[in-house]
Amino acid sequence: MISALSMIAGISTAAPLPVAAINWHSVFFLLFAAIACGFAVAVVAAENVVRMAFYLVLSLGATAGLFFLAGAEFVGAMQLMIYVGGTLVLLVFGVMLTAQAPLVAIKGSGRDRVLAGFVGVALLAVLLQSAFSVKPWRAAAAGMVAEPAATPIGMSLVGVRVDDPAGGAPATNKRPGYMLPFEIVSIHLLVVLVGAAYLARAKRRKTPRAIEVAASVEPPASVAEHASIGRERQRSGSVLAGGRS
Amino acid sequence: MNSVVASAVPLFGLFTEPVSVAHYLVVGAILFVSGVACMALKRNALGVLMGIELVLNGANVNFVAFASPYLQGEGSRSLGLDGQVFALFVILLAAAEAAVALAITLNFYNNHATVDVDRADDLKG
Amino acid sequence: MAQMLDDDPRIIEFDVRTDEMLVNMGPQHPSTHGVLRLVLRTDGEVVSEVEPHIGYLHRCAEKIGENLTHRQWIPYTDRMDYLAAMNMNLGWALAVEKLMKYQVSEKARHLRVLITELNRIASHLVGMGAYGLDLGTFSPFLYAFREREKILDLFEEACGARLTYSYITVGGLTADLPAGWLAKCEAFLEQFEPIIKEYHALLTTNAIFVKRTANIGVMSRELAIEYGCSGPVLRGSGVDQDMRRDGEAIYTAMYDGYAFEVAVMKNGHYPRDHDYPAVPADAVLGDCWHRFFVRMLEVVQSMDLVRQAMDRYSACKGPLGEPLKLTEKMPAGDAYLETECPKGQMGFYLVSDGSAIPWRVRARSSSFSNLAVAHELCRGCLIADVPAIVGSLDIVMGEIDR
Amino acid sequence: MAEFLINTVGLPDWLAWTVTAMVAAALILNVIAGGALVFIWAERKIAGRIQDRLGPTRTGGKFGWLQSLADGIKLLAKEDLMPDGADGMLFRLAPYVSFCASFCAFIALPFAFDFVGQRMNVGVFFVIAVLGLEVFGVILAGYASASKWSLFGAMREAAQVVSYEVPLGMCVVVPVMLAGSMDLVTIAEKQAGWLTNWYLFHDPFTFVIFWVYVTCAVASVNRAPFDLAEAESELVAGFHTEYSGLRWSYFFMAEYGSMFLVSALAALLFLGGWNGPVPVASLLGLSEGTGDTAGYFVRLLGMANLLGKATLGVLIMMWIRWTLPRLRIDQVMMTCLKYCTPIAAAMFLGAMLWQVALPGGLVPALRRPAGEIREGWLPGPGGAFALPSADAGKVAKVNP
Repeated sequence: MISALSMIAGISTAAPLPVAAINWHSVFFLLFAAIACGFAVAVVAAENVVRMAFYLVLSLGATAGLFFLAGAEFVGAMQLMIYVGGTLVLLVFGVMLTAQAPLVAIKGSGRDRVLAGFVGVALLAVLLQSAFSVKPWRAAAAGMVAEPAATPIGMSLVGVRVDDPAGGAPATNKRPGYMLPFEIVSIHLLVVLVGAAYLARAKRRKTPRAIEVAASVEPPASVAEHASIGRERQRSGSVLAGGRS
Repeated sequence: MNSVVASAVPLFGLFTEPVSVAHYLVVGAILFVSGVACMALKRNALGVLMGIELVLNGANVNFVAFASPYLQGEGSRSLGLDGQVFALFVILLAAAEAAVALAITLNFYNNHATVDVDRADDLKG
Repeated sequence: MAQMLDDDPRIIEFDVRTDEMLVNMGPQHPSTHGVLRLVLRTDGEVVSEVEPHIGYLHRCAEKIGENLTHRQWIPYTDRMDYLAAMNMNLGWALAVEKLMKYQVSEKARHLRVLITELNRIASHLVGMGAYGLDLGTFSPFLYAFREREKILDLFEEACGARLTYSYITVGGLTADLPAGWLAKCEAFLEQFEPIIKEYHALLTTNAIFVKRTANIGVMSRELAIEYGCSGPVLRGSGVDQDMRRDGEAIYTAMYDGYAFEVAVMKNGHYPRDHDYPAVPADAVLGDCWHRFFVRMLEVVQSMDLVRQAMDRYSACKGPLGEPLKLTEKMPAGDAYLETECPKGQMGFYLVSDGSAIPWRVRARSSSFSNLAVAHELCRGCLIADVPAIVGSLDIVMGEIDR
Repeated sequence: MAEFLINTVGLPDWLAWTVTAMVAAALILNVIAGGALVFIWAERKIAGRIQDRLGPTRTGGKFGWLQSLADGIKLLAKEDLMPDGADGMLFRLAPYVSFCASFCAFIALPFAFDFVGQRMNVGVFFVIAVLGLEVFGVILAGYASASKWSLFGAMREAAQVVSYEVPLGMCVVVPVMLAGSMDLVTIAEKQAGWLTNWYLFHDPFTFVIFWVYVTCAVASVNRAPFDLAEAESELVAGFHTEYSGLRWSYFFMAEYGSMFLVSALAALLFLGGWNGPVPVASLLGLSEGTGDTAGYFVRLLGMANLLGKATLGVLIMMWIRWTLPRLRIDQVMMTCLKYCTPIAAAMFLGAMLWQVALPGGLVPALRRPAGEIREGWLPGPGGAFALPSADAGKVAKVNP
């Protein structure tokens, strides 16, 4: 799937064909849209949290393909690298650390699912209605290839707008560069990551409650036969929650 | 030649018709709705987190759709570069948000040995 | 590092606390030497407790010893520490000779020193190569075995076997050296000299090797003595003890007149009998690096001993002398003797009721006590350190399980 | 090619384009498959030579060159086991995710002037991004194998690859800054000519950053001293312990694929891509444009040049693997955070200042009289904010 992603998409942006024949841009749009929406729904439907994470990876990968198709190459690559390559790896780490046997597949009750389905469909209807009410925009002239957006984006982040004003807006008004938000986001990221690191590695003083919980769970006397430990833990859920089960 | 298909979108017809911004908006809407449903449905804290990621991506698709050089708005102005830069900032902040959310989830897991959202009922953390 | 947990028990520093896992390393694990099973209690990467399980290679050698005469039991001693079978044979033979107060000929004594020191070189080569394997590099293992093959060829010529020789027996040796053997042995020592520097370059002074071994599994003198460790493991912690010098009369008599220094760090430096690389800055006395380094020094030291033994052996004329008869009667009583084997002090104890068949046989294994200290050293280390520490103890399961 | 299929062969238009796409994909796949075959044999031979032994000699011909084929057949014939506790779907999918990520990065890799799957304006960025996706295959394999050891291996490798992406990204930015564009073809073209035009020798900072790049590349591909994931002495075989047969060979191909990719990237970014140390083509008066066959010959020469450099890089990785012991996981992380990242950042700063101080490079700068104000220092049209000249034409005037 990923291999189809940009290789074919790239070809489509390179040399679009006369409209009468197959419009490759639309074909790949349909392909990636189908993957993205299909796996997004699969995320909702899946029970096992690890499978949900995997479906999410596929869905966001397909969204990156959509960005490439829409001419935003830099954002597509950014999505692949930061979002799928960074954030989702972090998410999968979280899943791995907490995916103990009983927690992996928590079933939602039937009533919730029906309710959520109903609300979802209603919200979807509203959104689709508004999507189609948008006045039909002029599709791209055949054979037009957008010039690369990487340098204009880079320059705009430094505050110098070099891209030509789009959509017939009057060229006179000065469009703002993104120097300030760029600096704010970088500081924000720094603060957030330091905070997250601190939260995850906090030095814990063994609270009395934790001592009592640990005491209630009979520690395996000596390092007994490994298999028996495994079976006994299966029955009583995870060792830590022993006190409660 | 560029008559965009009216409300009903015959998918098989689309192979020869150019894509319009409405199609991108549909994809954005579906991602957004599945994100909201996921947040509502999942009892696992990480499931809720994945719902948030989907919602953010739905928004990103719309941003990029309006900013796409291939789809120039007749009636209203296309976003031009701003749309792409906004999408960039959404991606960056989503990374930060995921980091903090995961730190909180793992800490919750440390203290309560479970990430089941329904178990998080007592305020004393 | 995670080595020293806080002294205040109430404060526990931990990352995101995952569930404590019981993890099984072995018995068919590629890095434990032979069939040793280590059960690790780990929290994430940090190992909180190690418990070795042994007995997978137990063959009741001692019980069988009660039905065989002293010379018939020699092949069983071969299979205890199969990497240094000559030293094992010597240990048992000397114990029986001590009980019978029998004195072998001087020529046999020098030949015994020659052969056992050669076997020590071969054993340390295996130790060095296997330790490289534990830390992830494959090439030194093959360089070590290339040299060991040459020593095994020499043994093959002397006694016919390459691993379980039964060459040294009660009352002397089964056969004298063939003609031209000494010249071949001299040729081997000649070409082996520069290769030692290769090993130092490959491992001892290799930056990553030092990073993986220096200050890891540090064992204090008291701990080493308390657990009864011996050999390079003991000398690696700075305890100056070597049975070849401090042993019993019958054993040290073999080595009198030989010039050799015990390879131990005395007041800050090792004996300067040859040029060896300097001790790295962050290597603490008693860590894995020092145990490894002591073995490398002993290889060079044994080469000197082999040369001296060759000169003395060729100096004394006359026949080698026949070993005792198979069913030679032993006087009633018991005897215990410890000899300096490559892995440590290997002790043999036998009780005789006057017949040729001992009433009770017992072997004290050096690797057994060396391994016992492993759970002390591995507490609080990382998982990748466990094979590094267990590898530095250079244990052989055959000797532990007997 | 598509036009050829449509006009002469008369295929329907959509089939023609699909066939063209498939041919391009097959060519790239063969680069990896062929590369993997050669490298399997080369690894055994080099390992042998380093360990003072011969390596394979009898399988097929004198130098055992059929050894890779023998391995391939063995892997095909081997039964694809799956542990019972394993999560079926993820266990089966993991190797393909890993291989796809490695294969996908080759799309943006140019072999000669226009021998490239898809010439992307964000080429370098795309390759680094997709390289980071390979970690998913590893994590899924580790989790799906339902064994503690595989999970350890997977977590270690994921942590290592994710953390080494930071210094790798920084090292890659320097050549991009020097060339002014992320397009791999432009970067390689800017290093045409003699050896001295390579970015490696552009200034001392890029020289140091090349070696930091090599370290990070070796670490992010999990080779040599950093191969924690399949540390046989601790974790048996890390995340792919439970794999056997064809599935295991996909992980193997993914590893060799990304090894080749990383060294090809090094060649492109720092060692002048397809421009050899000696510009043979320009010396003979040929260039891409001159004539059909001559142009084709120049491109082939360029491709051979790039493949040579990439293979050299892979051989060096193998050489390192068989000499150095393995680092511990915290030492690997420590080298990344304490050494690679700060050095990469400092060198990046240095390279930037060098570029501002001596825009034309060292030699022309030395010839200029010292006292004169550098044209690059003045803000304004030609000043520091000027666009790299190549793109100036296409983009509108800088509004003040």
